[in-house]
Amino acid sequence: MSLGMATTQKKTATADKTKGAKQADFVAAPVNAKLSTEEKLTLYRTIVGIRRFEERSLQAYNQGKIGGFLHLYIGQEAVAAGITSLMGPNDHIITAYRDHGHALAVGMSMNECMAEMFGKHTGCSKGKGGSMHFFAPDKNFWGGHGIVAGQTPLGAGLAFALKYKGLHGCCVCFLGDGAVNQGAFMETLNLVSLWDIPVVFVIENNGYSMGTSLERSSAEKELASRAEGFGIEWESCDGHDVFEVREVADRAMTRARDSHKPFLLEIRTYRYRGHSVADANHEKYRTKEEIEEYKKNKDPINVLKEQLLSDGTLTEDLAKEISNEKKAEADASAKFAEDSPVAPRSEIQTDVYWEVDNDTEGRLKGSYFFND
Amino acid sequence: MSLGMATTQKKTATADKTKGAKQADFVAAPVNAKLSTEEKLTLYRTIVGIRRFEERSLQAYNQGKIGGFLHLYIGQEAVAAGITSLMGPNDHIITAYRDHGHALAVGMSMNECMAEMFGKHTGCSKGKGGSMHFFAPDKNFWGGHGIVAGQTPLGAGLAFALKYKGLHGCCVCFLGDGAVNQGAFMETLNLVSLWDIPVVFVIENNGYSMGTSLERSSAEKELASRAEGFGIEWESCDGHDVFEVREVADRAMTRARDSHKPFLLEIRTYRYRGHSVADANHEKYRTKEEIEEYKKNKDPINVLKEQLLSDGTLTEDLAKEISNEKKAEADASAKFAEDSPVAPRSEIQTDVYWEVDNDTEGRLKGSYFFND
Amino acid sequence: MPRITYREAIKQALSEEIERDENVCIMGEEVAQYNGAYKVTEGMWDKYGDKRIIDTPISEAAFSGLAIGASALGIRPVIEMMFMSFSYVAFDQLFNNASFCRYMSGGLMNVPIVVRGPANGGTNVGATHSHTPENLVANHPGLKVVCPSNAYDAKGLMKAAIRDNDPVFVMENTLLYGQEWEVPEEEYIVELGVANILKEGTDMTIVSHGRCAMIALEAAKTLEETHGISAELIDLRSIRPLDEETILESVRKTGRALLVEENKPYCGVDAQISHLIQYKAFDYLDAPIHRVSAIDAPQVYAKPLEDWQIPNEERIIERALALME
Amino acid sequence: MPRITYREAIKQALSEEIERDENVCIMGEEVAQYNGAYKVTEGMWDKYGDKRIIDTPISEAAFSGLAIGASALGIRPVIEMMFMSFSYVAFDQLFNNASFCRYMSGGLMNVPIVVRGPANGGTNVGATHSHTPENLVANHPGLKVVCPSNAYDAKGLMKAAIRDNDPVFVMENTLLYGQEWEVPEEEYIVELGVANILKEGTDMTIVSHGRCAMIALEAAKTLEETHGISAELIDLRSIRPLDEETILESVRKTGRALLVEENKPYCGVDAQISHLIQYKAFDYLDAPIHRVSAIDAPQVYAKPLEDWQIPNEERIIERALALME
Ligand SMILES: Cc1ncc(C[n+]2csc(CCOP(=O)(O)OP(=O)(O)O)c2C)c(N)n1
Ligand SMILES: Cc1ncc(C[n+]2csc(CCOP(=O)(O)OP(=O)(O)O)c2C)c(N)n1
Ligand SMILES: [Mg+2]
Ligand SMILES: [Mg+2]
Repeated sequence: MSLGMATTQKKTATADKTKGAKQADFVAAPVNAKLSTEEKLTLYRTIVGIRRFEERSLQAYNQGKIGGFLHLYIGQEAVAAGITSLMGPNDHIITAYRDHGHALAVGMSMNECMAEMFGKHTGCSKGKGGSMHFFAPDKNFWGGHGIVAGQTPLGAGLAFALKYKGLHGCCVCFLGDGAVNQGAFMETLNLVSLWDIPVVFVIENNGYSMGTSLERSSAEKELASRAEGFGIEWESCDGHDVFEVREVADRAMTRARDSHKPFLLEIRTYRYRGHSVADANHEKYRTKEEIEEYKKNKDPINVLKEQLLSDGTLTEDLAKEISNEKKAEADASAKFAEDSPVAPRSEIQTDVYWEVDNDTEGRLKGSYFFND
Repeated sequence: MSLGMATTQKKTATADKTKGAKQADFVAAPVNAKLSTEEKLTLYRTIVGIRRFEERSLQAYNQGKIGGFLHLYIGQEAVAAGITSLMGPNDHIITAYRDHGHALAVGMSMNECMAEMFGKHTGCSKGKGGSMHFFAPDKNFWGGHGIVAGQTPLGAGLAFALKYKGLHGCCVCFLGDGAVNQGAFMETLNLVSLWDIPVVFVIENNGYSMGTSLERSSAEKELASRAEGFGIEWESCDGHDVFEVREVADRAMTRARDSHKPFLLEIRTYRYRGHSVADANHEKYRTKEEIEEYKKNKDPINVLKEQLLSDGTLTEDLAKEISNEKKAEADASAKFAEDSPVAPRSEIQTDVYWEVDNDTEGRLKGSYFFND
Repeated sequence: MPRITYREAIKQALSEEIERDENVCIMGEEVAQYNGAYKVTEGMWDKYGDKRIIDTPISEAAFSGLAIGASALGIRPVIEMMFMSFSYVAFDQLFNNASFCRYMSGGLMNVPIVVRGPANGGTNVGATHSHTPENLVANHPGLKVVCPSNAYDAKGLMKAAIRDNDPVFVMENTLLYGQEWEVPEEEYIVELGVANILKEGTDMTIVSHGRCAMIALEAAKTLEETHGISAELIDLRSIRPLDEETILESVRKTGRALLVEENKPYCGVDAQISHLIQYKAFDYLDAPIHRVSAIDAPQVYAKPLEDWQIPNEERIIERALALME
Repeated sequence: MPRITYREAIKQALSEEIERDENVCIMGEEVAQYNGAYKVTEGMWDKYGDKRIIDTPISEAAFSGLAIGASALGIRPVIEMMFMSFSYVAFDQLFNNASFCRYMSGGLMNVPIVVRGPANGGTNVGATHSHTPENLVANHPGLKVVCPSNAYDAKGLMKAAIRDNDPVFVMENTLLYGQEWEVPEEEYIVELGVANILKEGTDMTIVSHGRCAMIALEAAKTLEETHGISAELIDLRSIRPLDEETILESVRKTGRALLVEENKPYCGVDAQISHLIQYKAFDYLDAPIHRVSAIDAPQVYAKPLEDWQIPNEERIIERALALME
């Protein structure tokens, strides 16, 4: 449980399961060693930004400004930040409903994200999707999906398209530890292996699916090892240190791009909050101590901060400044969202059909809607 | 490929994969050694009976007496015969659409089965289910299911009920090699392992799902090894020799009954005919030689006949007599089916709701059907 | 009579049936240790234990199918879909196996399961979590479906559903869970297939089901008080079986029908009710049958828009007035 | 004009579109090396190769979802469901993801896929293989669905579907695959949302779709010749979008409507058409709208019973006569 030791499991199941790599090894790995000071600070900004944004959204939710569900990513930020930082122009990502981190990490603005949660017309999805459905295809981000594991065949499809078009890229598809037990995901594992599809599935294993611990949902605890039954390479690692995430994910993504081979990556992480804000009793199915242990020793912000302080990238002052900046940005986004209009009622029936929205001549015959 | 050597793969994946057991070992195994002459002859009668029945049904199909699909089991008979012969009073089975063998093996009459295919009121399902949907709950046989892998959660449910009721039994659920790639089956594997459900899944691996060879449908060829990702014991064996089937299945079923643990058994077998009778070009996706090799060296009837001749259970005369008997029984069933009436039109709307059929007082309010 | 919530009424039904019949068990995601995502099963795991109250992994197809198989051997599983919307990932199990096993076996197998869970919009959770699939269920002969609009019906219909020997879907509503109604302490059953006249009237017949019936009730009161229109309000309660007679009798009296539901309009339940009325009460109709359904688009997230998308009092009254013209 | 089969017409459409647009590809079980379970794609794998004609494992959810994801990046996959009935195991992918991704992204994503395959009964294959889910598709805004009744429409609608930027279901029919119709050699498109008047008439309007339209055509001829009843027959072709005007215009002329379809009645497509007609042409109706649907039960296996269960000429004529009374 201490920060000094992380264990990285590899496919070779017979290999020494406790073989660990020092955290320092990850920092020194080529993919991390080559990072400029500015790039490292960007990683830090991303992680802090997600945290401040979500704290602000929680406040808005509690004030009744945000409705529906609010699934916070707090505690898991290093995963999205690390992986998106590896994305090249032809790399795409897709995730589940716990999507704020991924959205901000690919560069979506706090304004459009906050406004979406407020259900405003200025939201990234015009207020039609809400917290679970952030989208930014221009940033190669394909959502935000509410049905557990429903996004996994789509992720395979994005990767299929890259290969079909001869592009050198991959798709990273995120899912939770509970999602591995949906049939659609398991079917997809076989398909991408059989067809050599350049998709990297990342199981963000935060130990719980709602109130159900991993032990109570999956018969075999090393989730990524299921990959073997489908002839897929896999690896598992910790997700508290963004450098560890980058080091491991870089290999998976590079392999996918270069050989079109899928990869199953399990990243152990932790969410501090309940499953959603409605999950108020999350200290019932796990201990306060467990949560505190993670906050104290494995917090993605603290872990990265320590490292950047020690290598001189960051100073306490700069850290404070970044935090304040991000807090201000989050506050501003809430104001932006608050001040934005809800879409007019007529917008309920737009964005249903492409052909209708684009008013295509010659193809728009007949009735499309049936309220009378 | 020779009959003298069969390879039985076990869960211990690191163990010698080529470790073989002599065919003689299976005959000598306690579960087989204890068989009386009469019991051995019953096995033979079952296998021959299935063959003669299906040959007769094929004739009827070609005469246009049987409609829809006809999926013949010819070549696979030792699997159903071997496993059903192990069933105790609390053991249940369920299978897919290739169900004639299992139906006859549990003791359903040729008459009710043939009549079902003819769509007659005297059929086991009154002509409502057809070839894919034979049922005999009184013989612990729960169908006959047309959607690939759709029966697999049901099989788990039958086993769940046994455990719930404290009965010492298990459910054997059959599926094909193509069915393993349906999500419902893979979800079920996790569920039965997590919950300790006494179900034995038997993959009847005949090498093809319609025209698609195993190599083109599953990324990992040793299908049963997927069990490991779910913490389930598995084993694979050949299915041409009924004694081999019995020896291996007995261990799986005993373990399921005694410990409630699920088991995944892959039995390599072969169908001589096309996927269904409509699959006339089945020599396009596999070679004539491949088919001939199986017919010559691995035919379940021949394999058993050799063994029973050599141990004195059978004589050539008796073999001939059994074959003639079964042929006569099959012919008679076709005549029975032919002579039977189709159900009256009013029967279209029976067997839809239990409460309607049983005309339950106090519960039958409102309209149940909506044709006017 | 004590007033209890819709949630509590369902819990009472489940608990009473669990105590009555040892074959009744409940399974679903988070139903046991977590007490249910919507707390419908709160306290039941503590009381009845692992055997009767069973947490499942997120594998709706597997546990739905498992329930069907178990029911063939006499177990009577009540499965909770955390949202009825999630039946989409178990569609084949529920809409082929649960509905047709009896038929395809010529009546040899039957499937006494209950599938329950919330099926409603109005809670800002977006298109994939706001399905109201009672129309899809009703389309499949072999299945039954009820939509209780209040605590009394919820308890009575749930008990009927559990005792029924066919597969029954019970469509609940998250917006009703916390609302209270009078529910007797004595045991009772609400039979399937019997509609409830929530309000008598003479000028028009409003047919509705689920939470919409409660909204229609408010609208009917306003129509009476503000517009002097006397609407008779029928709460279907049961969609299949369907109490055709109560609907037809009312329309024969009033000559006008307004159908209100949360379904999307194209092939919603009310499309069928509309056909039924015009077919069997054609000569009694003084005006075309009007419908108020969800505005025809995927469910929108933004609350003010969703509140307009699903039927509300304003939209009902607007249509009712148009119907009287 | 050459006469070609319905099967050949579809193959021509697929081949022409594959040649026109390099992003069009076909995937499904047995579509490539096996030439298609119903031989619709016969010879295409030989001609277009592995990249364009793709065999899949029996994983409908996975390959449907994969097609959706690929379409977001500009691929235009045509997925074959060997039977449209098998959409039940891919229901979430098709009825949540294909239908709602555009909406939930506020229009940022669109899903130009085609889902095609046979959706019909009448072939003795039992309840699970005989679904006609055009009503389920039409119920979901975001989806489109067409049901070609003949080779000409099959080709023209398929081409329109592939070029359409929304998800379109094309419901084919195994009983039509071998039948021939005249199909021009020149390229043409049949637009979605345009119904086809198969026969003009004055006494009643028959509305139908898919193979039922062809059966209704025979029935309409018999009605004219034997009973002196002049029926106008409308083949909807497209279920959503729907050509309401053609239906309404006809009913305004004839005053009577008979709806014929293979759907099960409760919330079948014709429930919606019935509502539409009575709502928008109420004053023109001289009699209640009648329906002929599949007899309301799971699809039966026995051929003589199934032939009676799905609409046939006899049942149509019987109802038509009742409608004229
Ligand atoms: C098919 C389906 N079933 C159930 C749900 C309800 N649900 C939403 S999230 C969730 C838990 C998922 O846990 P996990 O995959 O571990 O992801 P995490 O929430 O931990 O990020 C459940 C059960 C759903 N959205 N979709
Ligand atoms: C969900 C579903 N998809 C497709 C089919 C069509 N189909 C019927 S059998 C079959 C092949 C199954 O092969 P396998 O599981 O190996 O069983 P076998 O026929 O060899 O016994 C296919 C594709 C179906 N019935 N259900
Ligand atoms: Mg989790
Ligand atoms: Mg096979």
